[in-house]
Amino acid sequence: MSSTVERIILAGFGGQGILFLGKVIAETGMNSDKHVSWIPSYGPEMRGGTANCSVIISEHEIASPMVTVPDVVIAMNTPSVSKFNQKIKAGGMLMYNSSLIERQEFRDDIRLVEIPANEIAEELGDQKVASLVMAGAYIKFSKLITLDDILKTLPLMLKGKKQEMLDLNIVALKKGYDYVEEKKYMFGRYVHSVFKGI
Amino acid sequence: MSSTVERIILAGFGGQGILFLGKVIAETGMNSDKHVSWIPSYGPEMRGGTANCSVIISEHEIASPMVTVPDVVIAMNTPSVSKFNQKIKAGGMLMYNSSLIERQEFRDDIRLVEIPANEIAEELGDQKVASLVMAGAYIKFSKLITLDDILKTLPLMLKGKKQEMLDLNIVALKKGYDYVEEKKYMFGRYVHSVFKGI
Amino acid sequence: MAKVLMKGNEALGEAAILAGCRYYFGYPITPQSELPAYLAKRLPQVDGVFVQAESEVSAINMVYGAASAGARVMTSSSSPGISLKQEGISYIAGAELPCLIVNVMRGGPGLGNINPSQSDYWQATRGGGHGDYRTLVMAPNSVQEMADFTLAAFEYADRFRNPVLMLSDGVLGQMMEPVVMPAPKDYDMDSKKWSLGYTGKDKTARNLCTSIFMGQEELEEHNWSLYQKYQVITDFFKANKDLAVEEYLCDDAEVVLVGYGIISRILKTVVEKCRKRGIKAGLVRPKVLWPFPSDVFAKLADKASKFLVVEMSYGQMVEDVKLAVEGKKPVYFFGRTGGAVPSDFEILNEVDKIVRPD
Amino acid sequence: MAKVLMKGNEALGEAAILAGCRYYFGYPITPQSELPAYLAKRLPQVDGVFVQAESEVSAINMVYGAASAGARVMTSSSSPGISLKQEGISYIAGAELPCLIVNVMRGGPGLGNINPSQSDYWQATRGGGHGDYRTLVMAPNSVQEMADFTLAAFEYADRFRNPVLMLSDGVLGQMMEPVVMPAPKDYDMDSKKWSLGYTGKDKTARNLCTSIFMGQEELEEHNWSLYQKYQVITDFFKANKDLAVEEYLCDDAEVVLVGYGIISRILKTVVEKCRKRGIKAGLVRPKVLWPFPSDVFAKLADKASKFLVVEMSYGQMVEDVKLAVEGKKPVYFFGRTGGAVPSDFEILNEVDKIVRPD
Amino acid sequence: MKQVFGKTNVLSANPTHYCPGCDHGVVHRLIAESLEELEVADRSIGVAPVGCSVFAYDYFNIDFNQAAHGRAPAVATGIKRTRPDSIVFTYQGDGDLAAIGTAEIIHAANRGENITVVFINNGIYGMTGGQMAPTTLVGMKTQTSPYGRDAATMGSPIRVSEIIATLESPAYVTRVTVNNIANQIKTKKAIKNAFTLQKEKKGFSFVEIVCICPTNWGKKPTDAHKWLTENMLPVFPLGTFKDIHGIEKA
Amino acid sequence: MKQVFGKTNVLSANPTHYCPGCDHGVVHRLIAESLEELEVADRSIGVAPVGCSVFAYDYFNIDFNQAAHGRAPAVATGIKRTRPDSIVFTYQGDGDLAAIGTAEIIHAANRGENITVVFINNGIYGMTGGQMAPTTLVGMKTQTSPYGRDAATMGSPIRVSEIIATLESPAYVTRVTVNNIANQIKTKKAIKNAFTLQKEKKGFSFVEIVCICPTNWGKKPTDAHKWLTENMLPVFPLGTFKDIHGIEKA
Amino acid sequence: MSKWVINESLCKGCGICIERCPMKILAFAEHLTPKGVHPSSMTDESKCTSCAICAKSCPDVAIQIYKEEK
Amino acid sequence: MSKWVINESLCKGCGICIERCPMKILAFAEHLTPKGVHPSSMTDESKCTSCAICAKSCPDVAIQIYKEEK
Ligand SMILES: Cc1ncc(C[n+]2csc(CCOP(=O)(O)OP(=O)(O)O)c2C)c(N)n1
Ligand SMILES: Cc1ncc(C[n+]2csc(CCOP(=O)(O)OP(=O)(O)O)c2C)c(N)n1
Ligand code: SF4
Ligand code: SF4
Ligand code: SF4
Ligand code: SF4
Ligand code: SF4
Ligand code: SF4
Ligand SMILES: [Mg+2]
Ligand SMILES: [Mg+2]
Repeated sequence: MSSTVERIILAGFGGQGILFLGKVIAETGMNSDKHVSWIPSYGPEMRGGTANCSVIISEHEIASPMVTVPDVVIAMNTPSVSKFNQKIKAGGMLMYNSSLIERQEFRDDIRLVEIPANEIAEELGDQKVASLVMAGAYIKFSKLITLDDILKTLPLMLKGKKQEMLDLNIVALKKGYDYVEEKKYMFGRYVHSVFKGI
Repeated sequence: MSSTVERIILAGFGGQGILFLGKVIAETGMNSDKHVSWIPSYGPEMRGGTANCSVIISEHEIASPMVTVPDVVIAMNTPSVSKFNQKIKAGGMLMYNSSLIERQEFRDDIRLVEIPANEIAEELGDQKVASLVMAGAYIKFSKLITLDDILKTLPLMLKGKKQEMLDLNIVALKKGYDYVEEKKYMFGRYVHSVFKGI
Repeated sequence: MAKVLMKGNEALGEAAILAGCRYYFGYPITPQSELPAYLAKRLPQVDGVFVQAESEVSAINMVYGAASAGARVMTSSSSPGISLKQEGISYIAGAELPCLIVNVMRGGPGLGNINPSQSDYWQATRGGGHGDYRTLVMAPNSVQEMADFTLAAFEYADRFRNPVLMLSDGVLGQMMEPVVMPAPKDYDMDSKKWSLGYTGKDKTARNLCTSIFMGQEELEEHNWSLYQKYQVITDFFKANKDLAVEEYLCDDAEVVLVGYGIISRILKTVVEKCRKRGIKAGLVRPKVLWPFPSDVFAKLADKASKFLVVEMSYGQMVEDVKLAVEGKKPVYFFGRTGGAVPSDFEILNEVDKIVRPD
Repeated sequence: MAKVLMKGNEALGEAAILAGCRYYFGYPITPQSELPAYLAKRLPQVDGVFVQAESEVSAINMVYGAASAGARVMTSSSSPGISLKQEGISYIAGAELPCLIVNVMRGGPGLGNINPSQSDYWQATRGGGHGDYRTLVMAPNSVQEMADFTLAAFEYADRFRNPVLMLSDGVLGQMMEPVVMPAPKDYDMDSKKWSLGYTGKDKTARNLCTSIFMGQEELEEHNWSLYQKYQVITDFFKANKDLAVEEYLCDDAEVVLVGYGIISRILKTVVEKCRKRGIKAGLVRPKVLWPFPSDVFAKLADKASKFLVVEMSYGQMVEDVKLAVEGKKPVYFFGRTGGAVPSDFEILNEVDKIVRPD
Repeated sequence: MKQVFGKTNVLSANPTHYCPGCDHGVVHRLIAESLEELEVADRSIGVAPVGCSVFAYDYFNIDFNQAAHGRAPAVATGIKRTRPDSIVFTYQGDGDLAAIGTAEIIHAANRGENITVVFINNGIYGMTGGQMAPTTLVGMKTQTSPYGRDAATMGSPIRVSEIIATLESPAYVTRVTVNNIANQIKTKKAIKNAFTLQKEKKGFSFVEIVCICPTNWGKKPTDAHKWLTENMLPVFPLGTFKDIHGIEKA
Repeated sequence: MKQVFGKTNVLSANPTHYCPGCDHGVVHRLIAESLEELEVADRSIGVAPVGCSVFAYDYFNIDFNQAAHGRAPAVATGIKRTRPDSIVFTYQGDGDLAAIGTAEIIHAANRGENITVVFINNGIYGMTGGQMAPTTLVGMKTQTSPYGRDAATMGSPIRVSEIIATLESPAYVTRVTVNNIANQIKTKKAIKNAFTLQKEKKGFSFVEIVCICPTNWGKKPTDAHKWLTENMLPVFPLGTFKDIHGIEKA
Repeated sequence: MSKWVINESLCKGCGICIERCPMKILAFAEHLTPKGVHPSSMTDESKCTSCAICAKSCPDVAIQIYKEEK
Repeated sequence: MSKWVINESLCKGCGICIERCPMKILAFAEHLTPKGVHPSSMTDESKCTSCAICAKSCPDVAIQIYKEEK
């Protein structure tokens, strides 16, 4: 990822909190004095179907907020992978929810990050925080926002919600963040072969 | 009047049969193999207010059917005179219903023809045929249609109406035609002075 | 057939019947009310259907329904009523249904008045409704053409599966001229295999009429196919110039007068008067307003030195002339509004100003 | 004020309140529904009125009523709903009432889809309704501008007694960006002496709101005064170029990219990429679509060698650019439809084709 | 000598453009007198429709809005919401209110807008020259029902008051006529009731007035009133369909 | 083994886009079965509205027209007048039919068009994400009534069947629901009655079905049916409001 | 001063006042107004009761009624 | 062959059939369908009366019912 701009597409089922996840990242960017934009998919496919959004965080003013060639795709379900896999910038990253997405022949010119988000969330007792797990994992790679930044923003976004709720979200975030650390072997520019090798 | 085209404006109160009068002239022209057009005033002023229509009879194809400078104005009431008097072509003709229109200072460069149409019609027992009286008078001056022509057309237009009705119309027509003959002194290019002298 | 003296509105109505149109849906409005009144009388005589809708919105949607079911169908209105039909027209264009929509233009904006006007040119040619679509727009200039163009309109509508808009005005609707009715056409509803309720024996799949294309690719493909069709229509009229445009004394014209509808009749008189005065004037009269006969103007722009566009508006078609002339020659404009039909004298005056600008 | 991350639709709603607008009448439609939803929440908090009308037709006529009574008032919709408002818009323009009409454009024609689109440009700028009238049309390109332009729109509307149309699209309505809310304006309904129900002490005669001018002279006079007003508006934006247009790297540009709304953002990226590749590209972005900043183009046509207009349609604004350029330089076009927002790559490709036509 | 009858100042001096004998004139006067008697004329705003009464604004000395065809109730909603202390009324014909404006009247009534609607039911489109209205009687010949209104394909007369009365919000719904002096007095009362309710912010009031259109019925005014009595009233029975505040008894 | 229940062929094989538990699916099936049982499917034409059922054409194996929002009754009029031997029905939501399409439904009913209208009253705008409909209950919170529907400014739920029943032409007007199997059977009967009348050219039939919108009500489907029973039915009483040919007794 | 005063320029000659006058003392005048109308006219004012039925019947508010003060 | 046949790809997991089955023999399955739904499943077909209430309740016509022929 460039150190001045990050273009992200986040995608999943309608109920997986994709749009909120995008907002958390964008809002964090904004609070860290970055330029940000967030564009949702909207319309009937949201009901039952898939949802996605595009987020940009940038050091500079954002000319086009449209993300056609994402640096990062965060995929929460299988259809999202098929939809966006080919669009990722060469050298970019696909971060996917391995709880719902099977390993397959991904591209070999991108970085792959596998996060069992639903399983981690389920461990925490609430499937709904799977998206926060992904957010945490993403932070690990971001050059523009930090775990600290997001920890400052989240409470602002959940104002009015119960404290437990906030706590749970924070735990999920950290779990995701830490998961990446643990699974160091997942890094590497071309991990495709790694999969094959496993 | 030119011998190849006659541009007429007919005007009066809503109920005076102005539009029908125009149609009789136009239809007669058509049946005599002339080119014709008929354009009514339309709209709310028709109710209670005044009605008028423009008729052209021509030996040649009619380019513009609009009559801005009429050769002839047939005026059935006073407002019609004020509205159209000034528009008549120099050397043109104002034929007016002297039963309802008082003699006044008309223009001195047009021919004036005074027809007591309502009185003649009333003599015939029906005010409604005043317009036919005017039609008859007009024919006298037309270079393009004749009394015979109109006598052929009228029955076609009143098809389905009672015979008495048709007869009455024809009588009115003839009365108008003849009236012009009788009142020979009314002719002359500039009759304004004649009026003054009377 | 014999000549009959008829109002433009009525001639159009009779011609619609001759064209095989048996369905009329409309709502009263001056100055076109003679048309529905005429058809209310005539249609039942030929087993046709006349429905006075509760509104213009409803009327255009009845047309949408009838057209989808294969009918030769029409509606008519005047300016404010046509504005109300815009959503429906966009649907009809989107679903590629043939029909005839008549606008007997009156003065606007708002309630305005009921006098003749030409201020709905943009609405007609640019699509007053939403989305990338086009209606074929015809502009008769006589009662005879009110009839003739109507037959052609139904043919075009079916041929291109596209709504056709007849852009008339208060004068043309209300005036009477002798008209020779064109020969009647046969029309068989089941000639449209795609129509709902199609009863032909060869019906296989079910038929569908829609303008929704939810996916981006789907809608883009649809938009593209519409666009291609509009090119086909444009090419058709380019190839059949006589159907699209009337040129009068243009060959040696220095100043070309441009006008459509009733104005073109006046311009003809003006041209004649100009010629008498030694001014080499010509006339281009688009009979079809969309697709606009741009190539005729493009060609003339190399010969003629000046253009004068006359409209009953403050200038709408003049943009199409300018687009066609591409700055090669000056394009002047003269317009009157509120129901004033400019006289030949006024226009002559404008020509004078242009030709002798001193 | 602090930055807030907000949707374009919501930013527009909040800005309307800051502009002193307390009256909203509308009907739900995607992709603008967040705007009424936002105002349904917010207006009651500031003693404002939110009414969900039974239809778009009704909504625009409620606006007509409220505006005639002196309100700062708005409505919003998306393409098909805007088509339904055309009669009402024509009335509002005819009666010279100020108001804000928002169109968050989606794909058409017909029901089309709910994706972003720019295919209502003609409808917006030429008047989709009947008659000679104009709406002032503004085209924001960011969430910040959705807010800023709204305040300006209400000012223009009142200043010129004319409806203002905000031409947005699905992306601008749905996207979130940080926005700094502009400072609130005071608004006093009784500042409009002409308003119905005016309660100022200096009220003398009774007030009237109408668009009917039955006589020919009357209506022509009215049309003329409207026409004059449109000249005033045009001159205003000519004199205040910065309000009407954004120019970017045009001074030495060989190829000038032209686009409005969200497209202009992409074009900026394209210009930057072009410059990196050594192509001298520039950008003209009209912020006001009517009156169109023609003089800017006319001037550039003497310098730049080529224009490329990009729209989410098959070409509408391109006509205005051509009219302005007057054939002096070639004007190219690239468009996508159905909801496809053309990417910088595609456009770059088009630029390449134009710049290196071999 | 004392004047026992003269023109109220709420009516302007302009002669109307209505046809001889047309009921529009009488109803105008009753409205003007009511506004005067209730002392609200200076804060009244009328909404004129498209129809013969399109120029109503010329005949009243009060603020007026001229609305698009059928949309007067929406326009009145906009005005009343903006100027809640005004007395706002629409004046609409049967083409305007019962055809193109069906949705607007029903929903304004249903929202319970605090406005008054005066509905002139003359069974025809007067202004445009006599086309069929939703309230045209079965069998009646008009420009667009030249063989008579056929119930099977064109439907039967719509009774708007009865429809409005099915809604919960309206405060007052009544049908009256001005075919004679006795009924004219009742009509005046109904109009005054309606404005009184509005003045007291008690909700939506609707006064349907069965009227003549001598011109398009092709009848002399005096015959038209007779025809109305014999033919219209059986189809449009007079009476009050809703009066939730009991103003008629008050 | 004998099949006692399977999918009728009048329904297509496409999975619907409706939310889990949405009543639209059940009503689709009842219509399809009725057309099949009456042997008219091959000459049936449906008119889909704008609303959640905008894609209805994907779910029926019959000719279909997708109409503009609210205009289905006008579109159906055009179709039926053109193809009088077809069986034409509209399928409309409460936003579509009772708000924007108020004029169209009332006048199609009043003309007595020989069509069938299936009216899905779920008290909300489903498709656009839960805005207030004319039939939304008082107090109900929606996207556009975030503080609950306030009867004083937003009006009370409109009862369309009762309005339609005031007209003379309609042959059959009934309100049913599918909140349980017993009521589903009655609904099927009502739909079949409606189509039977149309088949026999006996005029306009109107079947209002009180339905759930679990998604926008924010309720589980099973809870939604309970809520409907307890809250919607008291406001929208089930029953037949008009049956001029006595088909229910036949 | 008269009990019955008509503004002839407002009268459209509809005849309603004539028909409704309980005393049957109104009739169309012989003369025409500039609008071409035979206006309503009083034939016998002595019989007039100042009941104002005629005036209230007039759609054009052309008639004013006065009563002797007691 | 079963009396109770479900097309899982149609099931949206709304639970209506489960609630309405008079025998209370339907329940959500453990597994997820590709749509991410726990489909309805039969727990004890022997108790099934083939009454078809479940099938008729299903908005997605996901269930077919068979009955033993006598
Ligand atoms: C949108 C629109 N449609 C149609 C018209 C034409 N129009 C004017 S008045 C009118 C009907 C008048 O009838 P009604 O409302 O009954 O009033 P009346 O004249 O009988 O008093 C119509 C259809 C119009 N001006 N605008
Ligand atoms: C002219 C127009 N206005 C608004 C819309 C947006 N719209 C789509 S569906 C809908 C309402 C749907 O509600 P309803 O009719 O109750 O159907 P449901 O979705 O509840 O089944 C609206 C307002 C549109 N497509 N067209
Ligand atoms: S046309 Fe009828 S309603 Fe209109 S003014 Fe004349 S009589 Fe009255
Ligand atoms: S939104 Fe409501 S009505 Fe629409 S499909 Fe979902 S549950 Fe059904
Ligand atoms: S006041 Fe009464 S009595 Fe006198 S003229 Fe009038 S109606 Fe007749
Ligand atoms: S009622 Fe009025 S208008 Fe009619 S005749 Fe009597 S005075 Fe004249
Ligand atoms: S058929 Fe009857 S018993 Fe069997 S599962 Fe379905 S509802 Fe239960
Ligand atoms: S009713 Fe149908 S969709 Fe719902 S759970 Fe049962 S089988 Fe699945
Ligand atoms: Mg009427
Ligand atoms: Mg609904």
